[in-house]
Amino acid sequence: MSGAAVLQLASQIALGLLLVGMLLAVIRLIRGPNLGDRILALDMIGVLAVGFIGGVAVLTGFSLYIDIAIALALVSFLATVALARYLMSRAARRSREAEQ
Amino acid sequence: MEATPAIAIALVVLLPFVAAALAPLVHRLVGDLAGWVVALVPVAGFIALWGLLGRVSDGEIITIAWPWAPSWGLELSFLVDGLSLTFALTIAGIGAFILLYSGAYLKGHKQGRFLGFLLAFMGAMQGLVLADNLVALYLFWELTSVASFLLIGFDHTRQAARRAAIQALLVTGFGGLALLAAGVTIYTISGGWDLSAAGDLKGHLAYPLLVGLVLLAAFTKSAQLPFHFWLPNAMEAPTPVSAYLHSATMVQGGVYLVARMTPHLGGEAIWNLTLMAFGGATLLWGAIAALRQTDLKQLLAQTTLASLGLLMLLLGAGTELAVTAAVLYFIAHALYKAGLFLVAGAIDHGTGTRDITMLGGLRDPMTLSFIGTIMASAAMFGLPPLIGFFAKEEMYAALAIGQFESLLALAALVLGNALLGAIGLALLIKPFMGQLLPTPIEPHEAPVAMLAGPLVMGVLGIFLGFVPTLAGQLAVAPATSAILGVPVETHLKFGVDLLGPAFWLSVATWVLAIGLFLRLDLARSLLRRTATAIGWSFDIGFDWVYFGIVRVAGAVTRLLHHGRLELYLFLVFVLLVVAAIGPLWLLDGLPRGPQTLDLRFYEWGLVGLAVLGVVTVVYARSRLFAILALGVQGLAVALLYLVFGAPDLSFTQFMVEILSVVILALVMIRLDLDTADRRPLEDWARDGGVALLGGVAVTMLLWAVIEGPFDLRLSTFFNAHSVPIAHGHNVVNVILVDFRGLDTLGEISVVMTAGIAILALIRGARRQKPVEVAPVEPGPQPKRRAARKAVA
Amino acid sequence: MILELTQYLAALLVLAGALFSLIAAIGVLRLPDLYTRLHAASKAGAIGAGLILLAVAVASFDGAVVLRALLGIVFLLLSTPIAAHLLARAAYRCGEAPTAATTVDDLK
Amino acid sequence: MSLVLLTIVLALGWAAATGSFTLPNLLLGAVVGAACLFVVRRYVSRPNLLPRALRIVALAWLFITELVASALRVARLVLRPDLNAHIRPAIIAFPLSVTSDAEITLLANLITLTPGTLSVDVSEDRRLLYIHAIHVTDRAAFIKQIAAGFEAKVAGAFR
Amino acid sequence: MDHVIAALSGVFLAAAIYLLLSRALIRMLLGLVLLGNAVNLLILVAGRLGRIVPPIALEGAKAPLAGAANPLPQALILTAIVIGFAMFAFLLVLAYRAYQSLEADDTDRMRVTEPRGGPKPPMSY
Amino acid sequence: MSGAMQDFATHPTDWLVILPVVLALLGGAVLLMLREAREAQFWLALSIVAVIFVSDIALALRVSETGPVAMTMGRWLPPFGISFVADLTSAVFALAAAGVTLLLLVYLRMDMPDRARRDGVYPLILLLLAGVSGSFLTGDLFNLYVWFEVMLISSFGLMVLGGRNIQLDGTVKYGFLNFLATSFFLAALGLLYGTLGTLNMADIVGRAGAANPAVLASIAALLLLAFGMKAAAFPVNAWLPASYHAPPPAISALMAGLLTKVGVYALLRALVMLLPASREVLEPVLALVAISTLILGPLGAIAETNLRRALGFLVIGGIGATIAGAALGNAAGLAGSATYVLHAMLTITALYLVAGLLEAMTGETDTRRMGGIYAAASLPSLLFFVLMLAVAGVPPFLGFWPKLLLVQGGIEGWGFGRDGWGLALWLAVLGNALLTLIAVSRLWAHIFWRAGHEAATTEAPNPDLKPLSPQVRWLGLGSAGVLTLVVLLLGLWPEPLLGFGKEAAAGLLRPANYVVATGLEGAAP
Amino acid sequence: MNSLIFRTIAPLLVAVMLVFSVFVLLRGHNEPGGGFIGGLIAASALTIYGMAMGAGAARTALQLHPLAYAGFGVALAALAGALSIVFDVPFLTGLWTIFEFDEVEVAISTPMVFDIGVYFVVFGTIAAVALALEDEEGGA
Ligand code: NA
Ligand code: NA
Repeated sequence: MSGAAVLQLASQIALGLLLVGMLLAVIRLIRGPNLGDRILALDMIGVLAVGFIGGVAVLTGFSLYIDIAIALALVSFLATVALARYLMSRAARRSREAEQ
Repeated sequence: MEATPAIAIALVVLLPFVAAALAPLVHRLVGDLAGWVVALVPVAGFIALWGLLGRVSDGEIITIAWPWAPSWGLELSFLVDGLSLTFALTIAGIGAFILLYSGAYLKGHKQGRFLGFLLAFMGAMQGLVLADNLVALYLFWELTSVASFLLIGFDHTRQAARRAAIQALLVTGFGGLALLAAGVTIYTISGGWDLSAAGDLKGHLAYPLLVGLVLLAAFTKSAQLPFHFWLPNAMEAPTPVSAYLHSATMVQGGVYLVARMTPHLGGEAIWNLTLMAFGGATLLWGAIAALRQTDLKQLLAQTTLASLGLLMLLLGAGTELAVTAAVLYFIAHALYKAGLFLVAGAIDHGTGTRDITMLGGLRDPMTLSFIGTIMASAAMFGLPPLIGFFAKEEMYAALAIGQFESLLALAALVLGNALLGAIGLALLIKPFMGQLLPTPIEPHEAPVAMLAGPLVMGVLGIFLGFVPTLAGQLAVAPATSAILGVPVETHLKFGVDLLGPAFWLSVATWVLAIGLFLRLDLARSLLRRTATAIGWSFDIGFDWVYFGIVRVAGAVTRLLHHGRLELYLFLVFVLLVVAAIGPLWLLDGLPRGPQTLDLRFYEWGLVGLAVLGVVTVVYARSRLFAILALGVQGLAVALLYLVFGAPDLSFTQFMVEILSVVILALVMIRLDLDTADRRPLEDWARDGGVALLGGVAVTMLLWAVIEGPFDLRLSTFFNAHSVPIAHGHNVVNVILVDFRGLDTLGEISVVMTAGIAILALIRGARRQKPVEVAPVEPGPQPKRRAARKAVA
Repeated sequence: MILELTQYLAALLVLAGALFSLIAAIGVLRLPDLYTRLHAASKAGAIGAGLILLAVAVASFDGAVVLRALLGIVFLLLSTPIAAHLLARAAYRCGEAPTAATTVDDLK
Repeated sequence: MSLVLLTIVLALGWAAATGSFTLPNLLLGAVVGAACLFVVRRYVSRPNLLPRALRIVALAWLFITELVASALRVARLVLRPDLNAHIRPAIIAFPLSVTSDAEITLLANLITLTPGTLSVDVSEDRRLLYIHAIHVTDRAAFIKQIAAGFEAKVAGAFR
Repeated sequence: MDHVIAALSGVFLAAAIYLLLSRALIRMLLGLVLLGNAVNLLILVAGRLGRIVPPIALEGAKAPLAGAANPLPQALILTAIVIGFAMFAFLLVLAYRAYQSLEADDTDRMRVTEPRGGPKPPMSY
Repeated sequence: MSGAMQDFATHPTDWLVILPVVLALLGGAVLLMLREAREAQFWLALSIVAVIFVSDIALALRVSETGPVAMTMGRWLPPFGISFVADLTSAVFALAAAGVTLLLLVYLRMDMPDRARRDGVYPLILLLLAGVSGSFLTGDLFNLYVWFEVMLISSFGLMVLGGRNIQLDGTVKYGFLNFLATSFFLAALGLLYGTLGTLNMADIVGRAGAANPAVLASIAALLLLAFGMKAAAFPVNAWLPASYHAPPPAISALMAGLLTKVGVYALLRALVMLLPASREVLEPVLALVAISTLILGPLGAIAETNLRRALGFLVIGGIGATIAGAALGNAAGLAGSATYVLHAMLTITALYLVAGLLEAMTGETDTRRMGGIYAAASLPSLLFFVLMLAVAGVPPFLGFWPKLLLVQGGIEGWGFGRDGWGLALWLAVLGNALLTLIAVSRLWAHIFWRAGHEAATTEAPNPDLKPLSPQVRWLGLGSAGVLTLVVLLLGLWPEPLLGFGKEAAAGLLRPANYVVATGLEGAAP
Repeated sequence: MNSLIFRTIAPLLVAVMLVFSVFVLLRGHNEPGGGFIGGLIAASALTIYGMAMGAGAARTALQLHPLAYAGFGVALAALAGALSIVFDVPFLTGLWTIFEFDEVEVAISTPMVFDIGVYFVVFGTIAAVALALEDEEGGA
């Protein structure tokens, strides 16, 4: 098998694995049980999507897609931070409300 | 000094409007003398018109046209013939006295507005009778209604005045629309806007429609049954208005219209019989209703109804004699009725009451008024040699020969004239003869400005009676010719034909009138009891309709504008379904559907992920959960873009989708989470149903689109020229910044503007802490959740 | 030849990366509480994505791409632990209790 | 001082990333880097990174190898059928001896990326680092291991 | 392939409609996002799908590879995404403000402009 | 240049077609950068809009002399680049929009809270004008979508300025429904691209004939829905009465005067000029929409007690009139639509301005508590009276001429028996006139003639009436007065209006000149 | 967000993200990217900065009000298009000047300036919104 063919096959398999991973993460997202778990699941899906983009880049040979992957990593980090912040402020509000 | 026709028309039609605009200024400058000053306007008009009289009585038809809207074939064209000149002279002549009278009548009041309205009305009325262009005719027609609205509502703080004004406006406005429709119909048939060029319209398919529309217009304006009720109510207006608009001029607009249209529409049975039937009915109705009244103005208003009916009846009869009678009667009526109204005003002014049963013996304190009334009542009673007598003779002569309808009409005429005669007697005898009765004000004579009109008009009525041939030559015959569309020579001469049936019918009328006058009180109480027993009137009917419309409007508006956004949206989506699939279905354009499903496994995987994400968004119980699921579908869509060869899209979608989640999270920090979808079950099913249909419908449409051929030439062009000319390898980006850079310029403007808007919103929030209380509106308030305060 | 080799290497890397990513996802699904799940996500996730980026770099055979891949990996390594830390911290403050199996909890 | 150096680093990174080490491109990279650093200027002047660049690179290498090991271990763990039997999580307060923000941060990140540990929080007084560990049997040994391992290396890299 | 993605767009649309009818502002906003995605997919499909080859001319090439995806719909969608995002951001902050000031995020209870049992038209002249 | 670019130099006056948009955008951007210079903002905004107004005049003159003017951006050949095309319809509408905006800026100055200036009222107005001008002048369907959105987002911004509760509630309804409308438009134009392969309007004219009529009809129906929503046609007009009275009067005026008109304009362009065959298919739908809008609009105004909300319903009734023209589809009817749009831009805006003055005098928005203005203030009364007659279509005021054209179009469409829809539309136009007359005369009686509150038993004057301050009198009455004067003069001397209507209808029915001006000679059908 | 770890690492991340955003902006004409995406990345960077250091610090770092950047962007883009008037070509015509340095072509073009305008608009607007929302919260 030529290197190119192996690479094709490997990247396709990789895409499949990543998709399965995303499915599992979505299950976690649905099952929760807490908000933190769901945020984690979304973060996980973001990271898997970074991998997926890489996989597509390998599959097609358009290595320029790597920038998309980087950017996604950047913003999905931002999302997780924002969501964590949301959790935090909810905690703060709950304690405030409990005091009252 | 003889003015050219153009200058005459300008003086007659235009000058009053200019004067109207200046009237408040004039009043400010000269005070209570304003009436004298502005009366010069109709005087000038009268003189100018008088200069044309010779040419017109020689049979000439003068037309003047100014350019107006050439691109739509419109000219501001006027036509002076016997008919229009007769009306125009009447309007100008009486108008002068009315303005004079008004100045005195409203002494010490803010007259500026009032005189302005009167002048504007005068210009409009002159325009109405002189216009040849159908659009101009309608324009002036409506302007008379508008002026009338303002004048009836002059005493605007009283609801009765407002009601009368609105009633008059709506009834005449309703008829006006019919006139507009008729005018446009005539234009469509004849191809021109000038009525004089319309020719004979009787053969056309639309003839019955035209007759209906024209008569509707005429009947509303001239207060024919069943649209008569507004006219008595219009007596809410100050007396000069009643005298001028609501007896001598504006209400004659309908009569004028019928006369003007007779050459084009008249002669057919449908035209003649309708006019005679409605005219006759109105004549009797008004005359009988007048018997019931004790208020001088009401009494006069009802007799005006009768006279208008009488005129319609005569025009409906349509013979040369009948039309001549109509013209004569029009002149006579204008003179005596305006005079009577003015005297009524003088009495009101001089005694403080208009109730005929409270008045008596005024002949000594108000001698001049008494003299004016004698002349007017005599004309109304139809005594020779006043012009009213000739009118009556003429009409009896016209109808005494002929078929059943004519005889029926004749009977109505005799009865009507007798009733009017009785009232004429009552108007003279009740207030002026007998003993002086106590009145709210010590009776005193009105100033000369108020009495000039009645006296001069009365004298004129007598004078014309003595020179009927002259009147016939100058006005009556030319007017009759214009109405009949064929030249007519006058046959009027001074004298009484004692052998003709007309005279004996006159005698019968007088006898009947005197008899009725003697039993007036009985008749009045009888009629009043009847009216009470019926308990309904056309006037009440107007209220039913008016408030019915208001009520329906309220109900419909509350039904449609309920304020529930979800229902507004629901409707929109239902329409979306209909729009997307309806035409496709009706025109047999439904798609074949997919033939193969050639997706690669990872494409299927992404589709599945997207669907899973979407379903999760929908079913997520907590909102943050839903937001996270939203992120999932967004990522799936972005990845789909990637595998379909759209990396830029994918890039953007990632960023935007995630940033949406970020902003949602930032905002959600401040929102108390609410967990459940609060929809009741039936809503759930309903919404789900329309959602499903919407999805299916748009999918079908999209399928139908992609199953058709596709032209890629735009993209072929972009692909070909991106690198060589635009120096860019990424075609999508080149489209964004070069080929279609303007889209992007708009797009970034949207982004920037969104920034401004959002900041304005957030600043608003900062200003408004603590939470402001919503303005209290009637109706039940939604329950408020107290916990929310802590959040904000 | 070198090209062929890099292709095999890239294939290996991409498979390894995908596998790690999948395992991280399995961990996220299977582990008992948020804190333990974060372990899987922050380690295996970062590694998985990082390996795939590396695979792209290797497969591209292009210095610029390699540097960008390294940049991406560095970024992942910087951001992933911080995300995990922030999330754990927030969840804890929010009162999300660790699994009952937890032996010590000094934060209490 | 360090801003200038960071600018140069960023310019080189720029040139590398854009794949063109030409003078205009380097200048552009410097301009871009300087502009971006300008935004965050107040915070980057504190850690004086460059003199310890080599040690930092060494640390980074350690970091990556530990990371791979950690990932493998987690992978083995989550694939076990009897997963719950092999974890004994704990949240442990680790007494910090490093004091600067940079050191604490670096340590915390390293801890997160290495086997079975995750930094949850730093106490208000910066004395304690709360670490979640996935499997702890001996608390004292756990603390000792981190103090001797990563903390020492981080301290070494920065002093 | 195109038919499936078209149907996917339909699924998005259906979900969007369902959410937009939910009366809860935040859900409605999510519906707007889904609606945007539905329309974007629709445009992509309407311009006919291409497969994985982007419309980018490689280094030295004068044009993108044969079989590259249609670039125009992509550019249109890009613009639409950005605009949709701006609109979404505004409406989101608006929802927040409405919630804060009107104390309701249920559209059924947001009735300031058209209050329940509003005034009846006066029966007078 | 290699057959991809235009090989002729751009004539300087061709720039007139894009200048309004560029100036407005630039102006908005610059004003945003100068947010701290409060006083300068006004003068800058005023001068920019004045320049736009002058440039629009020049454009209208140029178009009326030489026919449609076009510029295809980026020097690309049409239909590949985005074309801006001004025919007389576009040019005159753009001119009216700029004129109205100019007066509104003056009006707004009469009581502009400092915070509104801080919140960006001037940039927002300029951007609104950019969106409106762009919508009128663009010759590209997707570009039209973009300008719609510019318009929409700036109207959002204007609508929430000040942030009172009623504004928030109104904007929620306005926002969701209008954003949906633009989304439907976007979907429809995506589908149209998928069917015809082009976005350029002139190009669509040449290609629509060859496409699947069923698909085109469905797309046209979607466009009708989208533009109908934007225009506030029944039954998708609920957002308008729910929102237009919420912001301050000047802002209401701006929206009522400009926004729905753009929807109507787009409707006319799309259904009459671009997809005439589909318009014929949809004629019954258009007719039903027009008839119900014609009747229900004024009914709402009759029922309403909030003055500006009542005016909103009058706006809706007018939309019915314009759609009636589109439903008739003949020259007179379309001329009626085009002139109606122009009339409404001027008259409705002026009415809102006067309404704002009335609210300032009475401190009320409820007609039941306004009363007494007729006796107290002549000039506002006069302005309102003229405008209310204009809106009711009473001659010689402006609104009469469109009504005349529509009545004419109705008779022509009806043809004394050929087409029942023509008759129904004809009757509905007349019915609308009567109902509108009822509505405005009621407003007049309640606000002006009645002495005081509705409930008050005495005829004593309204004690709550406040005289207008000199600032308000000059700026407010001045700007409303100028607009009213235009309404009056155009009514008395209708040749410009009717000439425009004739040309506009001809342009919509026979777009050959439009197509040629765009640069697509071969494409004309 | 009062986390020492986050606050320490954030400036570094932000600087890298900003550089990356400019990179994405400038090569957008040839590869995926461009002003819009670059602007979004820059705005994300600023948002992270704001979350870590507080909105006040982010505002200080920006010197001007973020919306002024947006205004500048629109003005820049519009002027890039309006430059065409000088050359008798239609609005938004791409004008290119290519300099040669060391055998390397450096192109300056109006589409590039236009794209930079886009970058500023997106950056300024999103940053403005994010910071305003951040201010509202006052940092949790
Ligand atoms: Na774009
Ligand atoms: Na309107």
